[in-house]
Amino acid sequence: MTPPTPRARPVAPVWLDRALAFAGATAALLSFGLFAWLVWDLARLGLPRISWTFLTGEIEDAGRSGGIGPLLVSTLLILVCCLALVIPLGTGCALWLSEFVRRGSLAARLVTGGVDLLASVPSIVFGLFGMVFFGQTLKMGFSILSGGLTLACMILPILVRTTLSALEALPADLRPASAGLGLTRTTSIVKLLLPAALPGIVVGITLGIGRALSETAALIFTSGYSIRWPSSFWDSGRALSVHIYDLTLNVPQSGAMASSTALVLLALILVVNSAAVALSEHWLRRRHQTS
Amino acid sequence: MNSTGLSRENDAETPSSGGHRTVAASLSVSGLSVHYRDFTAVGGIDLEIPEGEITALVGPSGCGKSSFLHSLNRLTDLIPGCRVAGSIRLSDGTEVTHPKTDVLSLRRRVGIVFQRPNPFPQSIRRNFEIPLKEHGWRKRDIPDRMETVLREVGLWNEISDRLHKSAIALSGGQQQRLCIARALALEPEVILFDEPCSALDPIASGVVEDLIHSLRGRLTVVIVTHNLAQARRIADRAAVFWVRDGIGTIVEHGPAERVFTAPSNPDAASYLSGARG
Amino acid sequence: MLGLLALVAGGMVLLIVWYLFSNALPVIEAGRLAAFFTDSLWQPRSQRDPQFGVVSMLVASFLVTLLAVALALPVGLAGAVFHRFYAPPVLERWNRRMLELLIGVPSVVFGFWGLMVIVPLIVRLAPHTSGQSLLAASIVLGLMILPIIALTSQAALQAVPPAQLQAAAGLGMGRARTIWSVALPAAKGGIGAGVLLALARAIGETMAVVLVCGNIPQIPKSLFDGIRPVTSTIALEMGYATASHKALLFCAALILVLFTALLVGWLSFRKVESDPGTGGA
Amino acid sequence: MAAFAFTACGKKESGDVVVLTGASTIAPIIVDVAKRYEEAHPGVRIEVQTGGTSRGIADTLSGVADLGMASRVLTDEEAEKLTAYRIAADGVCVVLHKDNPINDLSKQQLIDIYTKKETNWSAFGGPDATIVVANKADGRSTLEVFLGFVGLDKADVKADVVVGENLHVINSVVSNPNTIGYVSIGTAATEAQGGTPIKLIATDGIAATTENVASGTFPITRPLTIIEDAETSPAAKAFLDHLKSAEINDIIEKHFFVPVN
Repeated sequence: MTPPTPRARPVAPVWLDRALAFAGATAALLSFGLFAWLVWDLARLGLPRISWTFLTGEIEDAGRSGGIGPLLVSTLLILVCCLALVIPLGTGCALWLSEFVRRGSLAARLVTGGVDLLASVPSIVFGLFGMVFFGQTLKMGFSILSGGLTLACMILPILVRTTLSALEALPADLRPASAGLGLTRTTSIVKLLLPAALPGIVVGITLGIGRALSETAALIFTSGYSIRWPSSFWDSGRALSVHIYDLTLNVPQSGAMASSTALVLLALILVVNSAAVALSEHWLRRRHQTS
Repeated sequence: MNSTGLSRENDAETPSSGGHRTVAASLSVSGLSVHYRDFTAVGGIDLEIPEGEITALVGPSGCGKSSFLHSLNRLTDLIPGCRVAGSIRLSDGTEVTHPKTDVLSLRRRVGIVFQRPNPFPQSIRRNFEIPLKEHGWRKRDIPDRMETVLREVGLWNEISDRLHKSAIALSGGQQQRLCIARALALEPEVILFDEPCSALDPIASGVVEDLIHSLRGRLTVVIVTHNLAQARRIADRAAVFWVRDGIGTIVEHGPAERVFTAPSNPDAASYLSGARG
Repeated sequence: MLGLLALVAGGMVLLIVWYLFSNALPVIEAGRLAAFFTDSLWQPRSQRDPQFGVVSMLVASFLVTLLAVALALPVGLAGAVFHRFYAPPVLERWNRRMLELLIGVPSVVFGFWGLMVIVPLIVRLAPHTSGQSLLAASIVLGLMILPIIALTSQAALQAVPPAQLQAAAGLGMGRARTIWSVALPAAKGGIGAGVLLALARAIGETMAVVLVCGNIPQIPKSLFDGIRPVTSTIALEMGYATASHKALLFCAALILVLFTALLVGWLSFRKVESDPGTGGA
Repeated sequence: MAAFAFTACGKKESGDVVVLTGASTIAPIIVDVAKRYEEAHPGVRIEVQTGGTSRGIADTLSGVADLGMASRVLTDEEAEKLTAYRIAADGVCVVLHKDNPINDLSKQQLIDIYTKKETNWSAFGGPDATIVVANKADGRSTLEVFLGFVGLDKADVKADVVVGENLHVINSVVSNPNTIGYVSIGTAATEAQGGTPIKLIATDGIAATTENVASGTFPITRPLTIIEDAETSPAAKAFLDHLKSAEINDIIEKHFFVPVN
């Protein structure tokens, strides 16, 4: 007699799993392939030009030769300004939404709605707005400062959204637990919630960094076109992405330099993102050791 | 319990009423050990789990009861780096630990209910549809099957009017009974309980305990519990886990009556008398 | 204090809308707003017959966005599922690095690459067209938002409570059904938020689209027709517009933002309505 | 970092800073000019910003910029408040793909093509392929001078592709060999020399070269101008005089434009 299995029908259609695995692998391969294609195209043209002098030199002949040194510095300074504003603003807003107001309340809905809408404002509008608001109304002129602040407005939604979902994904009993220990809300936020949500926040920051460093339209009108070594946040300084745009569409016979600059930009993103991740991990580890 | 061959044909056609058509299976464990990377959590386990009886696994925290329990239906596969050695044999000869064993049908035959109720955060109905469909139930048979098991766990009258509502809106005790019903719906032969009452209030806990007790005879039940009184009340057989040389193992097992009243192992004796652990 | 930050964050968009509005005011005061919806052509500087039809551009903006999401969502989501449930963890980590990098590729690089690589392919497919088309723009835009969708989906799948996956395993459910019936429903909210983010990014994208969409202000009849989203018009014309032309462009931008507000509002409202239960678990 | 920001907080006196904004075609020239000018005049800073001709006009009027760069002719209204100075000339020529056998198109042929009276290259002795018409976006000076030359209103032109920047036109031709477009001669010549598969087409038999633009024989040209309003600072005036002089001609030629002073 056959072993007594009450249900003879085969369980768990294996083909479905196979199909899903196949579709997933195809999709993963496709996105990797497209990315590799894009980077390969950049590298083929741009890699031979990259050298130490390229990284540190000044722009010559409208960008057809020379380097991108001042632009690297300007780009980093713009990023510093941007992050200095957007991190407190974004996490603060997300904290308020997740810890201080009821989910679905009118206030929360208005703020999230406003933030979501901000995400869909065309970047060129940010540029025009930043030029008038930061540049003229707040008298920052064409400067790294006004470029950074404009970018901050632009990536704010990314940070708020990711931080918010990181906070919402925290175990629900973390809050009563900290309240049960008699911690004040501030202590509980600073010592418990933020560290726990930090990996999620860092994801948001890395996304924001990528978006900020790749932005062109918002920066042409704010941080500007100057190729001088910046000496302060009040100087105008051309960002790498603006330079790539200018080379691609404005300076004939500079395709190779545009590719080199794009490669440097990618490398920069890699470095900055890794630094952000490493910094957060280091910080978390130190907390774990001391507490 | 031996009319299985007949009832099998009938299952798909008339899945309603009764519920006494499932087969219980016995489990025979020998030389079993569970390793997490370099660390051995459980070792040297030999245990007979007879069909249709309730076997309680007791012992202090961290002695490997849960690891052992999860190895019985290969849930240990989910843990990266976890390795199980030894033999677990179902009464039909299926070797649980064999790599070629169909894990999914194994888990249907050896169901599990966890410490924390874990219904899917979807409608109550979906909680049954998802696993039943996976195991080949026809769509039109599902409502009857769901009603049968919900009646068995005594939930039908409480929730039959909100089957389309989210399962996580139920109380903790209701959620746990839903999870038991969900496991029963698959007509398992063995059902494992991993401290099923420890996350519940005393009243809900009592209801669940009675429910488990009612499964006796129809199904083979293995229950991990910290509640010795509970184990005494419901178990036919008991096994006491203890950590020896850093490795969890069974130091005493046999009929519950004997294990609880006259343990031969000193560690087991002191644990059961409440002195240690 | 935090409320103040939230107020600033939420109010920023009002400031921008006000800025657009005040610049579009000359058009609105002149009572020419209606022409935006009744004119069929966009030729603001024609001496003979100035027209300000913005409908075809709005259609283009939303159509190209929709298509881009339709292209990127399956690929991004399937990729995320693959990396979460099938691939070894190392691969997942590398993939995430790659996607983060992809987000940082300037849009003009995507646009230029699309023009030199995608457009010729499309010309081969449809030899009598320019190749700069709805299809080209959708592909380029899809590629641009792919990393956003993939990353947010991956994060959402990562956040599915392990207890639920354990429950599924305990019920003997296979990987496919677990993914389909348990993980994806649980990650729905996070994926939706990612799609919303991608949607917004796509509607607002300028520099990449302008290079591959053909910039013909018309309602496309096929995938190979050129289109002109609102943002392209602004990018093409803002730098060279005279005062009155400028006001028209600001007005077009304002209309786009308001329409997007309706869309975003509707989508997030629906989201709040449809998942009141899933918060707990 | 903060200290360094604040020490530089007091913005430099506007006297020795000259801000120019405007046309992206002119900006790269002025950047090069400015670099040399700053070396010769220590203490003077030239800030160059782009954003398009109309931004240059608006910024000059509002005082944000001292001088503007304009690549189109000012409207009458604008000319009331602003003065434009030509610093260079640029020709606008028709470009085709290198593989297209056609080398010369007359004004009438261009009209036929741009109004879609003729839609196949075979009508002009080319291959049997649909002509893809690339037109420039509203407001671009190349559009205005080209339409002025062929005598068409914007509404008459039936384009398959509308493009903005010159290099966008050229790359459109590269990516689809059936495309016809028109661009700045300087840009097209540089690209063709550099190996990009395009060619500059003679118009009414006159070859599209910078020499022909300089001599005035090439029919389609546009001026590259610097604009100022009534209140120009002395430093800006000095820089403007430099721009109007022949001293910058080598830089203009290096950018493949035609000096006029």
